[in-house]
Amino acid sequence: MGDSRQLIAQRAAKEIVSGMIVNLGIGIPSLIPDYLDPSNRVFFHTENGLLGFGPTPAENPDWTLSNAAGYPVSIVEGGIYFDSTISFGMIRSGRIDLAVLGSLQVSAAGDLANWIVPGKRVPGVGGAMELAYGAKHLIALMQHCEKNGKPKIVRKCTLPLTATSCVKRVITEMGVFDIDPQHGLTLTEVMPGFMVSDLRNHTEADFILSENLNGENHD
Amino acid sequence: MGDSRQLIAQRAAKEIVSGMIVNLGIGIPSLIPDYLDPSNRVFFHTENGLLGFGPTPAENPDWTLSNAAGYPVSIVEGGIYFDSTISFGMIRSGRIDLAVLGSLQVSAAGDLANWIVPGKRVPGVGGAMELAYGAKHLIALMQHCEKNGKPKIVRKCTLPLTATSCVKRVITEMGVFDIDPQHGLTLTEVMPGFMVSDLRNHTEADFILSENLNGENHD
Amino acid sequence: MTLLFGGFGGVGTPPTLVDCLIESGVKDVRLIGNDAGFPWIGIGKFVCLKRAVSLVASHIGSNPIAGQLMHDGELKVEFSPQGILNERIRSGGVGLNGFLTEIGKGTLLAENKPIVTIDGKEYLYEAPLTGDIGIVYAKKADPFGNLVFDKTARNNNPLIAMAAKTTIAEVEEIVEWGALDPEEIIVPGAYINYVVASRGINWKWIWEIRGN
Amino acid sequence: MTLLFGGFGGVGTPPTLVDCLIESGVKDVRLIGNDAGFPWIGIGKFVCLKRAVSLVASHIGSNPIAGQLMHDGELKVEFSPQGILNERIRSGGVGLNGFLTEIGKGTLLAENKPIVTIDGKEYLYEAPLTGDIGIVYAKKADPFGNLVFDKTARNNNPLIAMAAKTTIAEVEEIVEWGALDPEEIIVPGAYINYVVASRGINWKWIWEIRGN
Repeated sequence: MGDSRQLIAQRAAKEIVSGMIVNLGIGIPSLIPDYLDPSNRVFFHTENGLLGFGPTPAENPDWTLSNAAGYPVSIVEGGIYFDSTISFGMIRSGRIDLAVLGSLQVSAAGDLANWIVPGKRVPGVGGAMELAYGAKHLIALMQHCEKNGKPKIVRKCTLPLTATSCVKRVITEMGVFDIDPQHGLTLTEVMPGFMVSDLRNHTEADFILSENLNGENHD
Repeated sequence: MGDSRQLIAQRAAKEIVSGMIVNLGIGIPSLIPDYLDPSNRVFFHTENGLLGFGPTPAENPDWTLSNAAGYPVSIVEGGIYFDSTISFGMIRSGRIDLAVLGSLQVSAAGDLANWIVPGKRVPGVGGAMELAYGAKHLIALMQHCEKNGKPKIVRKCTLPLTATSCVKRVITEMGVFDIDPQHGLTLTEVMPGFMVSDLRNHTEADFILSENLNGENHD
Repeated sequence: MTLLFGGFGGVGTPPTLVDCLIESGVKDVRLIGNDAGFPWIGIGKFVCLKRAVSLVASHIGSNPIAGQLMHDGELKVEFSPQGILNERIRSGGVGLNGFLTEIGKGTLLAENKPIVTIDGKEYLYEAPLTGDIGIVYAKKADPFGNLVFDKTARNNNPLIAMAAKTTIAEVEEIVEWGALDPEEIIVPGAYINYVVASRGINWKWIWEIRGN
Repeated sequence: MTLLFGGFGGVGTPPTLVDCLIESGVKDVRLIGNDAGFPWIGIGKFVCLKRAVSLVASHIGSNPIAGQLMHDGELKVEFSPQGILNERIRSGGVGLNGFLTEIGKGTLLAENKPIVTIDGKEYLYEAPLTGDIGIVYAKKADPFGNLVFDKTARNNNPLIAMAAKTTIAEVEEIVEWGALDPEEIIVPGAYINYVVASRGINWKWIWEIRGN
């Protein structure tokens, strides 16, 4: 569903404020920039070696100026090129304010699985493990369920892990959850058109309701 | 004896040929450039972060362009600035063709002691351990004996080591020795004014004579 | 032969040197680099000829043929997290003997890796990587081999350049002594053994085929 | 407080920030940097006031007062080989957990260091270094904190900049957004928390006193 992917990206865009250093993963996160106020000064980081990239140029794309997926981008004022060790040094040492990653499964404890489906896709891990380890704040985006309806927010990940206890927030087309060691998984927002009961029915992990949750979504 | 220091430096200068990447330590090695043919293209490396330095400028020295001792230098065509990790990466990974270090003691096995005299000088090790470890070829320069006449080419170093089995050649005002694992310490040259017997009398370690040793210096 | 290649998804992989590699007939090559390129881009062209026996990389997602070769047992692939892979290459290049990290602990990639305990805490040991030959791509080189790069085509090339016994740089332009600003040189010529002029990119990028 | 300071024999140590440090009255500082400067140059000015309790450095040869304080037990000095020290700072700065090396094996500096055996071979473990505050000196900064350096005044400043929780850059010139060439920036602004304008060098260099 292309539409739910856009909804997730649109909601995730609200997490980004001016001044932030942000890394967006492939998949749904890459849709986020379309929903940002261009007047915000956000520094987007890409693993291949650029902090401060902007939109794909309308004309004359340059293959030597690209993002981690190999697609042409531009550079903003104050942007910098560097080699890949500096790029990941920045990630591991906590200079990325926010990483937004696509996900296959997230557990109630914040474990992330997003790099391999054994026997099917073995693309390799790329930079996901380091973003999960080092980003100050990590948000996972995913459609709430698999195509066959199986929940992706789970008690314990069944897919091989990317990293443990790293996800702080999960955004799906049905709702937004926070994860912290004290309270575990907490539903903080219900997306338009859904009720808390929908989330209960389609989420494997147990969760509590945030005090700030809008009452109208309760059943 | 200033004079013997100059003699050692003059002899050591013959070890340097065009195209080499060379690191000269403090003390006697720093006198070497005066004896080099300026038409040679030698790249001098300094630990603080410059490959390709030239003489102290005659006018307007610049404090931001200095050698590891903090004295102003110049930069040659093709010279490069870099940070200290690249500087030592270059050393450890074998990109320095020749390091010439001042020394306090050298053993017959090529062990080097040149950084500390316990209870007296504790300046710290600087970059000596890494040059000893990583340079492709290491030459130690020193006056043959201490002021009290005690030999400095010894069976086993009594001073704390900089590194083991690293010195390939020793140059003093009395002679030149090669050190290799197969033959041990070998006298290859006798400096003008000395005889082999002088070297026997002032060298603690046993040594053999090179086949190429000039016969006239034999007793 | 172990060959280190620069580039990230083919960007910064030297096209002319990859062709030389193919033309040379060399086989049974152990490859180390960020990824497997695309089947028609970068090192991917060589990988698809089945002349590599192994690959250390962070992913092979953009080259399905590499995935198939891995699946069929014709290409042994070792995955390393991307930044860890870069640091392993750097560790070899700067003459260190590997490092400790928490990245990857508790994951599949920790299997078979030595665990080192320091002050009661467990870390994974990551071994340095080096190679016989390194091939890199740069914008300009001077006669000493000093290199400057072009935007994101820099990526892992500076690390690759340091980690090989013999490094060959393919460059867009070879300039005179003194033509490069000593402040902007990224790789000192001390690391570069040979410089060759590039014949240019001879593949279509994915965005030229699919559109942006 | 652990303070990391940039500079090599005072070259590249931020003069204005050292004066701020002195004026601040801070004491019991744990220092990490290449050396102890000279008694009247760089960090040496602060060291001589006996307000540092410890120093991790590669040498203190240019500051005899630091040597005396060490001898008297007033300053605890840990010597690290120069390049190893730089790598320890870098290791902290890039979020790794230390590394293995053969440098220093069989010497005094190996004492008290953990030995790690990999494939039957013994290495020294070198721990990462980080600090609360880092002070560095650069030529120019833009409003993001991107830094460019001046010749050999770069030295260890890029590493120090990465390794502190809070890094303050003293610069000769603060320039506008977009005024720096993105290719020549050495330290990305992501590592810099504050930028201050330098009041300039306020000491005589050793070669100004002694002659060349």
